[in-house]
Amino acid sequence: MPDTVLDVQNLSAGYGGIRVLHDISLKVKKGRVVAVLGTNGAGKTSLLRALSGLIAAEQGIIRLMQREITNIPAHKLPAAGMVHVPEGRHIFGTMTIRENLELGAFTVADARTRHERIDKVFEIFPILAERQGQDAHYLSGGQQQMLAIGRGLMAAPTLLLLDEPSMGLAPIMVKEIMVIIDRLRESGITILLVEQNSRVALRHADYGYLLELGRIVREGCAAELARDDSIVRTYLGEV
Amino acid sequence: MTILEVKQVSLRIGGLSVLTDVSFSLNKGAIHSLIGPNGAGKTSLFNCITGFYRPTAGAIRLDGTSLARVTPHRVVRLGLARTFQNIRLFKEMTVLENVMAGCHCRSEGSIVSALLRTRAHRREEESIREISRRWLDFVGLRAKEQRRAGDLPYGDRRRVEWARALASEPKLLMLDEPAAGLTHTEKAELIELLRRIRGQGTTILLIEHDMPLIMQVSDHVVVMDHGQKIADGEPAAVRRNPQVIEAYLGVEE
Amino acid sequence: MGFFLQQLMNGLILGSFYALIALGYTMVFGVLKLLNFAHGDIYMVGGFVGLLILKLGSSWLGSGWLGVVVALFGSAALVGALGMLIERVAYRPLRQAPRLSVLITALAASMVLNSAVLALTGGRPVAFPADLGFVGYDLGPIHISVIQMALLVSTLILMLVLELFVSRTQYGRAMRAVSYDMVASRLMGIDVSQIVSLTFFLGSALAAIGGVFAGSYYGSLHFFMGFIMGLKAFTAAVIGGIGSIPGAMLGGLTLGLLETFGSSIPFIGSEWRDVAVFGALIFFLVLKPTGILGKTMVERI
Amino acid sequence: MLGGSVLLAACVLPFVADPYVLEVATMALLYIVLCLGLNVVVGYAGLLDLGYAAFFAVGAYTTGILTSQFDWSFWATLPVAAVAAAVAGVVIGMPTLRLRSDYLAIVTLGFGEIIRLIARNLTITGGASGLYGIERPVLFGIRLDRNIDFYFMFLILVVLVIYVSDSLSHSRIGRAWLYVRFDEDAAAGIGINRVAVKLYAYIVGAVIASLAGTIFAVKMTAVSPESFTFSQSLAILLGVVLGGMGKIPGVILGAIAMTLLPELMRDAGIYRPLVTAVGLLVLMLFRPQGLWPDGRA
Repeated sequence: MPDTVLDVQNLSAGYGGIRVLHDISLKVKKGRVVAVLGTNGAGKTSLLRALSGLIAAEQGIIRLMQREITNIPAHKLPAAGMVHVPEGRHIFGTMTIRENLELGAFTVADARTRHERIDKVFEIFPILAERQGQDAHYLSGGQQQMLAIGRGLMAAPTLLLLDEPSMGLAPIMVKEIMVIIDRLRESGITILLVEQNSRVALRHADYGYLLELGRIVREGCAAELARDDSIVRTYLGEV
Repeated sequence: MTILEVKQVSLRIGGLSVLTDVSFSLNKGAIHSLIGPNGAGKTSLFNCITGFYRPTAGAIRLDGTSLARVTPHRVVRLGLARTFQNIRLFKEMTVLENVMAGCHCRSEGSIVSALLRTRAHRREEESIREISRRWLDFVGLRAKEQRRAGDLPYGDRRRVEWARALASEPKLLMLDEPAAGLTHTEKAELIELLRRIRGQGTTILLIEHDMPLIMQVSDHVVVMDHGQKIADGEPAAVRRNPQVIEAYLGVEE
Repeated sequence: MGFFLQQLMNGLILGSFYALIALGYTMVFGVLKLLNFAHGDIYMVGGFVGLLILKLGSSWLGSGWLGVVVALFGSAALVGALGMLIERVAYRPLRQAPRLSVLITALAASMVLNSAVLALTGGRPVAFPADLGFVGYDLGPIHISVIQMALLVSTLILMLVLELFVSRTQYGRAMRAVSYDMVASRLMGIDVSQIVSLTFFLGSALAAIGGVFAGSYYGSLHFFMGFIMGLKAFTAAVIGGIGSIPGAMLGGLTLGLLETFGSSIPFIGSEWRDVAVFGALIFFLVLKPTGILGKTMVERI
Repeated sequence: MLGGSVLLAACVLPFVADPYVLEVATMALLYIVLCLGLNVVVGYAGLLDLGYAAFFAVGAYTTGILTSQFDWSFWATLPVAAVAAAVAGVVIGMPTLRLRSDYLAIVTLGFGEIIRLIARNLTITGGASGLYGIERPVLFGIRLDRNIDFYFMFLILVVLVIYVSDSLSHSRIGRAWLYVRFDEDAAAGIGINRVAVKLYAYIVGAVIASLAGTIFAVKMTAVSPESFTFSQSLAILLGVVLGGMGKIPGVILGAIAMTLLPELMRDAGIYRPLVTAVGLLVLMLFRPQGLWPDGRA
């Protein structure tokens, strides 16, 4: 299957002997937006951390574009084509917006390429261009999220892992971020979107997986999942 | 009867508004839950109540006593015990020694009495041991009291933390994600334990994500989103509240 | 007036030594949140390595300016590598260990360097045979030697280059990124271990340059010279705000000037000078731990 | 049982030993007291104190000044030395015990140097050359001036300090030290006043060092600032770390090792400190819990 960008088979992982992910298998096809849903503590963030090498996979195989990347060090992944935009944004607050973006392309040695990419990011997020010389911690929550995504784009990834981009944002800002996700998909970037906000995520995704207690309990195309009340049950308890 | 009153509490950290005007009160002898999506401000509120953060505005009262300007260790003395989200045991010490830590604020043995090995000192040491063992019995870990806490399996480590908190004889027990990482059986035991604690007259406040568990065990639920309280009431009512559903699932168009 | 200018000169020179060493403390602390106890000894070793190079090269290069410059660069490179080695051997295996163990290990590393030089030199001061002359200029009542000017100018240049490196290059930015958020840095493709090594290299190289300067300026070296210098440079770093590069420069110069002018006040006198310096250290750590330029660090639970 | 036999052997030793052995054994007892005292601070409460010799100096100078310049009896200086050390402990501890552990280490180092420099620069302490002619103690009309007398004085102090360490480590306050050492935030979260608890450790450690200092002063009949340098603090710390922080038998062995090793390594001469330093580094990398076997690290 040459059009599979990410292929995860039977992945288990955890922290210090406490297993939080059990036997996860999922696939992300080229050009798609795939959503991973679930409540807090379901293991969504741990899944992304395991994919990007921040926690060790105890079992299973992770393949990125046919190449096995299980347990390779996190810092080697951007060059391999996968970028993880972490939950809580983790921008470098005391550095300028422009410097944050430069760091997104840390592995790109050529300054001209970096500048071209910065210009592209500025096209997508004009507000960042306006404020490029300011320290990043002065940005609002939504703008910080834009910077985090923009910084991720600097590595020119094939696959973008987005962890709760809507977290803590006002509804209007959530909408804006989601429109950007649509645009990124149109430009050919594949996206694995982790969200608690399931209605929003499913409106913009092609396919979805539902996580509960570190296991995948349901999967299907987005429209189908959106109609399914198993999500409501998982989120708010038995009705 | 109110045990904890949170009144118009706001918290700003580095220019960012983390909590805005949060108010609610908890009744004595009930199980309460504090819920909300990630980043809603639950942990910040928890840290305000336990004295680790100082609210920018508002008042918090425990059984009538203001908690403003009270340091974390004094909060415990006043009758508010907590557990930590990521379990903070003294891993190198025994299970019993861990629980004995909970008795610290309810005992007063000094350096002098320890050096003179007075009768009162020996009696107090004995009673600390006895009380700690009683709580280990309560959570079902008595048989493992001499084990090193760090060597216990995960579920048992959580129990040690509960016993340690209970040993400080709290009026209000605040548990930060007690069900995280527990198996189904352990969760059922947790529910039973929570009810037994309530049975003793201790009030409980849970921060949890496990909705089935919350719905099953809570008498009262407080829901937060974006640093504000958005709902507050009986579990069934809260679950039907459209604002709550929106906070969790997003807006329906 | 002449006395004032003379003291100003002395204070600036002392201050630039402090600043050069304070930079290493500050950079390592910024990146690893580790107090590198061995740093003062790195400075001392830097002086001795420079001495060795000077002696070995004296037959071709002489022991004038050329010889000293070669000794400076040679010592910076070798001692920079030594700093990387120390991090690799002593600190890296303990990255997850309790802080108490790490501190004691750092102390042990310091003792190893110190006692190795003690063993090699027999504990006696060793002459540093740089032959730079006393040529200089008379500015009114005072005499400023070429070596004093060279010392000040090269310190300023080094700091400027470091500041440019840290603010303008990818590796410099990466250093700041790692000190701000290690996990996010890894996600950017930054190899954190490599950046830590780089930090140790730069910090140690600067300290080594300080050591060679000290040898050339004072004319001798001693195995114990790193202890007090380390403590004072750390004080300088704290005064300026630990973790901040401009802070290290500012703190170093401030401390140098305070010390020189302080000891000329009649009732204080030079015997109380060090008491005042350590008093300042304690004052800042207790009352203003962020220093003059440091950022507030919010410790979270 | 084992403790009893060791004590018996320690009581017999001075009657069979030659003067050199007696001298070394006396110094070993002094180091045992100092290491056990520092063990309360570092081993129990987890506070890295790099200026511990300062408290040793407080005791030595208090006794030295009071006996040589004010004609006090040695015995009367003991409570004064203890109180002076406790006050010094509070003065140093109060502002600094809130600091991060590495800042605390450097601040204690600074304080240690300050106290030494003060001793060096004041007239009452005899300046750089120190105090001479300190009066020997008199007990029931007998002047205690033989080496064996000081051996037994230190031995009594050792027994006392072991008793204190043991009693405290099995008490509420001793447990609180460990809680604070292993996880400060968790300790505060379950109702332990961390600053007060650390301060107690500091004071207990200070008083123990100070008492060792008083006997040291009358044994030597002279004290000078050079007995209280950073290297001295470091040697005491090494003894604690070598044997294993927090364990009384381990610390005693560590202290003995720190006294004997330099004697045994006389041939190594100038390489002695290097061997010690490399040894410590290797120990920290491969056996950070110390040489004494037992679980709690």
